Amino acid sequence: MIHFVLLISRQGKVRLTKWYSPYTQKERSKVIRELSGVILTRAPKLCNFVEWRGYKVVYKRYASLYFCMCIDEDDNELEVLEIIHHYVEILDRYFGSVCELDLIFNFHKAYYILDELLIAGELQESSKKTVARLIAAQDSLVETAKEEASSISNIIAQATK
Amino acid sequence: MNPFSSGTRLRDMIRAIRASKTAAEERAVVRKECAAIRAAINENDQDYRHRNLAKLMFIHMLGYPTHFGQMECLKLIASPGFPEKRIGYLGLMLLLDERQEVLMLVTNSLKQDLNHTNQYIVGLALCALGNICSAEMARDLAPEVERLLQFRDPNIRKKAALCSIRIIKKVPDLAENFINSATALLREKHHGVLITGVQLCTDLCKISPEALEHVRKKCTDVLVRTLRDLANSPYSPEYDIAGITDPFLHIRLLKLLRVLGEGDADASDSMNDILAQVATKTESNKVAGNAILYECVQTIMSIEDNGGLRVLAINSLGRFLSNRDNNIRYVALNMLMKAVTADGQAVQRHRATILECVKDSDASIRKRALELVYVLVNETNVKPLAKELIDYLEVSENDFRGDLTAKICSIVSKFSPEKIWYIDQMLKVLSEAGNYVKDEVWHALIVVITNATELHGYTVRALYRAFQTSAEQESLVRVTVWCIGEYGDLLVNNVGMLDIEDPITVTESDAVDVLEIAIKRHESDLTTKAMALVALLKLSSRFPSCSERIKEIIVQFKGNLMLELQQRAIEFNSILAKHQNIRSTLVERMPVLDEATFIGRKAGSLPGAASTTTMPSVGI
Amino acid sequence: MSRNDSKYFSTTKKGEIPELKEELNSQYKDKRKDAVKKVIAAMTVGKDVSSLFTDVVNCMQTENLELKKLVYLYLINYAKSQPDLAILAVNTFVKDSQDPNPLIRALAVRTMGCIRVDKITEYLCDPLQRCLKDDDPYVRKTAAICVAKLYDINAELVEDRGFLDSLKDLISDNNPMVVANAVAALAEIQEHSSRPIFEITSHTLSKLLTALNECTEWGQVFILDALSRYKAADAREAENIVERVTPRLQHANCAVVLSAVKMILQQMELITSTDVVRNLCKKMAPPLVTLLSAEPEIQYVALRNINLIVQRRPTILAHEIKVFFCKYNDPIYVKMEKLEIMIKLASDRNIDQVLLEFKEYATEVDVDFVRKAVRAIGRCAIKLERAAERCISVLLELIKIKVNYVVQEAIIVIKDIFRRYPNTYESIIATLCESLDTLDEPEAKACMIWIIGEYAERIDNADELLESFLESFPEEPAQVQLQLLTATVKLFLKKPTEGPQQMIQVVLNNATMETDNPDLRDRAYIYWRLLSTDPEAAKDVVLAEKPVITDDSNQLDSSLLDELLVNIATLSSVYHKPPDAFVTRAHTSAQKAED
Amino acid sequence: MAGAASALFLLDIKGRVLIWRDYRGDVSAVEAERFFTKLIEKEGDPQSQDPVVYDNGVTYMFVQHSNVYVMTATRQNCNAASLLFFLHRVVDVFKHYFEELEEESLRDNFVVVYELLDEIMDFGYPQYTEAKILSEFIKTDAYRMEVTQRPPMAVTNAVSWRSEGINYKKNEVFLDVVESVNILVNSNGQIIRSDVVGALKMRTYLSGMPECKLGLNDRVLLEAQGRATKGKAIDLEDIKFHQCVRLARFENDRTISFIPPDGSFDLMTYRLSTQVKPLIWVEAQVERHSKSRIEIMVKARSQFKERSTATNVEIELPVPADATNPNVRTSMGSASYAPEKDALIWKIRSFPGGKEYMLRAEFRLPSITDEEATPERKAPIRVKFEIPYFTVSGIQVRYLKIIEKSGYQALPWVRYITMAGEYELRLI
Repeated sequence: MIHFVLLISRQGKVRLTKWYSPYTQKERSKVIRELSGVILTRAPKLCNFVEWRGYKVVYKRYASLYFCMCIDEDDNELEVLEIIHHYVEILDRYFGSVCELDLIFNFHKAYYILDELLIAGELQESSKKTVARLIAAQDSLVETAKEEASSISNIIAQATK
Repeated sequence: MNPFSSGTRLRDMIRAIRASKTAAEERAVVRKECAAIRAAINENDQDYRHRNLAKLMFIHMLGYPTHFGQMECLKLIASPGFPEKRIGYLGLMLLLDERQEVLMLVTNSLKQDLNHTNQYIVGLALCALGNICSAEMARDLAPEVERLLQFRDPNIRKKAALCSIRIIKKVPDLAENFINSATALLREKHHGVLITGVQLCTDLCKISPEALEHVRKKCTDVLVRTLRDLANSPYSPEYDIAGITDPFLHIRLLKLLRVLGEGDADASDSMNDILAQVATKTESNKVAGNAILYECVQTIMSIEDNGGLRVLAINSLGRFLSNRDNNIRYVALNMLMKAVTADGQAVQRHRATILECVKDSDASIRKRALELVYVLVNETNVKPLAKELIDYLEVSENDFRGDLTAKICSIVSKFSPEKIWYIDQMLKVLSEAGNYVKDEVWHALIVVITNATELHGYTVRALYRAFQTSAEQESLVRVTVWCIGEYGDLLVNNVGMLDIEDPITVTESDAVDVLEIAIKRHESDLTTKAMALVALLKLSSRFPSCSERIKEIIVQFKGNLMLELQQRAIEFNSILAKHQNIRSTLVERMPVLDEATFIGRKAGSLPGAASTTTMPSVGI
Repeated sequence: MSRNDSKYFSTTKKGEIPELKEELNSQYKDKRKDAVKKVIAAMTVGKDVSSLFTDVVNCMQTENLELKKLVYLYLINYAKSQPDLAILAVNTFVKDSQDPNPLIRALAVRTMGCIRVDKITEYLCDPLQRCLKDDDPYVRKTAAICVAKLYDINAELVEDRGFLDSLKDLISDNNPMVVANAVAALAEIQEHSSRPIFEITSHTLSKLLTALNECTEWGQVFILDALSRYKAADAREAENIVERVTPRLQHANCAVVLSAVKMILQQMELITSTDVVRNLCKKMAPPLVTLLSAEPEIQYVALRNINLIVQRRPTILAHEIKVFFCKYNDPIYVKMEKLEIMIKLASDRNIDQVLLEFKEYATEVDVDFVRKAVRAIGRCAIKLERAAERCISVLLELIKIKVNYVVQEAIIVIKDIFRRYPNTYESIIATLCESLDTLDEPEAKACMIWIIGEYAERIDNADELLESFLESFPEEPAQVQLQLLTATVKLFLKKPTEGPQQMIQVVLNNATMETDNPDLRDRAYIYWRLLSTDPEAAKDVVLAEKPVITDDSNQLDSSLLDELLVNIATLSSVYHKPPDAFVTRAHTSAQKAED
Repeated sequence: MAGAASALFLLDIKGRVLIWRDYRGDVSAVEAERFFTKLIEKEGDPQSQDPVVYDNGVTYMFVQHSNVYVMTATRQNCNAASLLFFLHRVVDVFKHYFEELEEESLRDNFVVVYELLDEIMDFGYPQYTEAKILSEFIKTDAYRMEVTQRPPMAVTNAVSWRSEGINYKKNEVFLDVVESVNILVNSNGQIIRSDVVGALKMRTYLSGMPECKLGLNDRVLLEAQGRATKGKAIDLEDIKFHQCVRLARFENDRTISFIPPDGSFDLMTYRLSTQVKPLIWVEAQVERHSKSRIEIMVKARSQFKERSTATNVEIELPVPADATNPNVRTSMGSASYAPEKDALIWKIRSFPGGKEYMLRAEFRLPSITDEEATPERKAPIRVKFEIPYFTVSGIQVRYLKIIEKSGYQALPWVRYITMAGEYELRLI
């Protein structure tokens, strides 16, 4: 099971955190501090796994961003690397050549996508296409609602002119 | 009029935060923003609720308190529209977790949304429930989720499946209720449903023996068939990763098969063929393929024995180990660890390579390899392996030394062919990394020393020498101090010389010097000093010539602030001053703790020694 | 990972090195300069540009000072990895060391000294010899330091080529900066040599004292530090020296002030006139106090030093305790040190105010600080007999708030108070016993157990209380086990009834058979033998009267204090440890010789 | 006791090396960086960490400025005071050069940074930190090396802080006497600390090498000269001089004589620890009406003579971090909520002596409390103010003589002002 997902920039800034197991706020920041200390300082050619407090953290660097997932000791590390990559590819497709700034200013979208990929720390969908389709459908629901709202307010505005 | 109501846009806030140069600057921006949000909340501002929550999520991610915004999530969830609910649920999952009381307030909304006509809203509710529900909520909402396992849309079914996992983990009693609907998912074609269904069944089997039995009986064949179809499936662009169709599904199927095969020969038998196929046919030059192989090997090693398959598996691990990719090597070490119990001999063949991994530049690999070496050591190979590890100790990084010394000591004590070798190795470790050695280790060493009567002289002399060069290693100092106290007489008279030893000249006063240094050194800790006091008492009896000097040293500690030192000094001083007649009785050689019985008792195999004690009882 | 992941989130540049190589060999000056800048930029961000060595060195012969400096910088960085190529630079170095521009002469010799490559070092000797006698003081001051560099690389060479004498000559240089750097270099060389190289005679002393008035603030520090090793012949000379140094107390640079304080304290040891001493103490107090308005980092060093100074000369700051009261914005490390000094300066006169402060601190939020404040109250009780009662009542007030760590900290100090004032405050034991089951720290537990054993005869249910710990005996840390052992023995000796007898049997068994801790076993066997051979003697031994403890918890032992006072302002005084406890590289060249 | 730094590091906020200079080759950047990032990570807030730390044979000392750490490493028994003070001077030098010392300015100017690191320290010994003089021969301009640079005389001169040949059309000196009142009042309303720190801040625009002599109403001096001192003279307790002042001369006959640097500098600072009556007294009463509503009532009183007036008075009143919507009324001035300081800030533009003003504020707290919140620190009330034309000590500049061989007349201008320094009143 994936206990949490972290996205940390090379500068140590947190870009996304998702906790599937309960951690207090204090523990969370301690975890982040500890792990960014370990992971950010690891040399490039080393393996993508660190053992940590009886768990394993699988991480992968994409340019300036580190994607990290904490899993149980007997989970399949190699598969988790694939899951990370799966997520990255979906992000890339969604944002169209994704960059760190996309994830900063549209952090909520990164979360929405993650929620279509993982629930309860387990993989939900192996088709990138399906994820993309589900996100698109929900985005358009939001768009429609917005348009309706603005047309209503337009109507009101017109009426009260 | 509230001065903050003009709220900035989310984007602008993020910009302002990013523009901060220091933590203090960032804190100031965030606090101002939070104050504005509190004001808006207080005014029940609906237009910007959505935006304010988004801001709070960002702020929360940076680690600032956002408790005052929790109720906003609930309000958004309770509103009718999808956009509000979407952000509301996201906020709920980020700002709250299962332990907050506030969470209970959302149960009703969740229940309504699970029954909503809009399937996306149902999806949101399932996702939130699956990610953060508490046991109480799990109980309340389990029937809804179970029902949704049969929902018309597969995307809801898969969410419900994962949500069920959370529910049965929180409340294992509920597992039974899910067995039937869960196994039904195994016959689906939709990959998402299949993946989540297999996962749900795996977790069910782990939690409930009943489920395990059921799935094993009813589903093994289906699963084998599904895996075979998958492994032989033609190229399918939607699920293809590096030429393999849906490795995620592969892996989950293999995992469930492992659970089913473990301890059941029939089930194991029925999956042999497909495992063999996966193990031989899977492409191994990409991560995805290796991930499958890795999982497959694990399954082969875990299910009931089939000689041929195991050989196949261990061979592929050998290939893994010689791979240049560190990830693959790491995983191989991990697997070899599991293979040791199944086939130790086969793993021994890779010993040299594994030993090299202990010295790898990658801490993760080092750690794995060390664990593995540890289980590979036996009576025949302990000498060369211990030497390698001790040699490496000198150049190893400080961070690694704690682990390394613990393992070396454990190996050495477990398999040492003779005591003198054990003692020699331990002295090397203590002199090199005595500050990293844990208490159990030097305690155990003293037990061994005391049991080796013929080596007492040899040991105390070796320690005396080691102390001259490595007096900064605390645990070495302690062992030295203890042995000099106990065997000081053997030290000064070169008693029990071994052929391999050079005689040394140590006077009684030299021996007392060691204790005095140990007790007066600024760096010595309380234990070392306290031990030195006892050793001094012993020597005052063994070396009458130094008795006066020792008394003077002891007296200095009578007013010591440390309780333990003061108490000892007072007692010992009183013995030396007023009860000379019993002194030698008090400090005669200490009864030896019998190694075998003590270790046995520690492991719990022997009953307590209270009744078998040979000591005098307190006769009063 | 054969897939090309770099396509995500990234912008990569390729072929940087070949491109730079081309630019470095450009025919245009400006382009070459830009290229060297780029090389240095790459070096700065940690890229390996050592492969461009020859190309960069080729740019060295230039009139352009900025470019020259950059090339030199490059050389300092990479010469070690390319010693054979580094030789290429020697000619230019030697030439530059004779340049008409003093800036370039100094630069050349300064840089050569930084290149720790033997071959280069050989070529350094002649230019260095010349520069030590240069007309320009800027070059001489640089050369002076360079002798120390050379000594660090090759001590023998320095001695053989007579650099030490040239360096000593510079002490009489007419330029104060040159004098100061020569002093720094000599002091360092002396440190690493067993032979007397830099001995301060009364003649050099007066030269240095003169230079002191004129050189830069940093130079003043070198000189004062070197002079603090000087042993004056008699009280008179000491007074004279002090008189020349006291004006430094008025310097705005706090390092100058602290070094001056160090010197004065050293000389004061010789001064016999109490008037003079008193007067000096009076003079030193204000500058020491003023150090507390410096930046927090400086305050920290000052406080660590003041801690030492008041141990030797308690009167200096006796009336200044208020300046050590903590301010809201003081960093925690400053607050912790201030507390230490407040304890040292607490007296019957100011204790009420001090207690109010401690009480305030004990309700703060920083756990370590709160603990220290609680402990401080106890330590004041131990120190000031007449105030003990007031201190203890404050402790009791704090215990009543029932914050777990406050209670535990209080118990730890109260056991010392009991030992300091026997038979005075034992009435509070009952209150302490109330919190027995909340103790979870070994030290507090051990102390509480000790209290129960020590006062077993006054605690009605002492046996019950101790018994409650026995079950977990095997799991307790050694510290607690040892106290339990002793306390049970005491209980048994005081109340030799059936209950305690059973308890002692259990404890002795546990401490001998069920543990492999040799120290615990020794303790137990000695008790066991004692009890079974001669119970009367046992009483006499175990319950022997204790001396009342004194308040030296805070005092360093006097030989260590002496050593630390010589080292005022240095790291040794910050760590409160002698230099050899942490200095790890005293003798590079000596070591090399051994290897 | 000899000892010098092994290297000097400029690190970013996460502890990674931006630029460093290796002076001795015995501490590597990797080693230092690894240690320091660990330290930051462990402590979370490095400001709570001792500024002198030992690790594995190396001592690290550091100061923080903006988003940069300036750090030295050493393996020897260095002069810690000197090196830490030096680090602060390094910050000053960089600030002089780049306006702001921050990560970006270091990156943008790395060439100059390297040049400076080469000049201000040699082999780990601090050498020269007069920014103004340094900038005469280490320049940031693009065209800087057109003329061959030489070391300015000042670098090695006894007068190391001033270059020759300075010329002004109009020769002027501005002298500000600034006194800061520091006060600490405990929660019982007792004044537990109070002192005054004064500074003579000078700005000189003088040609050539002017000799200056400053006369104060210093009791020691006036008594030595046998003048009547009644009422006018003052006792200056601890005087610190800028390095330009001849200390030995002052020790001899209390004359303050010097050749000033060009531009602005602090000529001297002094301290007075006599108890002063708090110039502005503040009392606050806090009432919790329910779990979610709090009221504070504050009284502020000026306790100086009526003919003086405090200006720009700012009273900072601490409020809980999650307070909402403070509702404030004041009898004078205006108050605003400053969430970035967790405080309510009451500003009174002009506060004449002998007056009393009131403030009453009410605010709400959220219904959901932060379960994990650590208890909040008890912040004190803090006060800022300025009182022009007034000094607590009564210090007076009797004369400032300027003599230069060219014989020009220079005009000295003197101003006096008192302001709040660390002015804290602890709340109950």
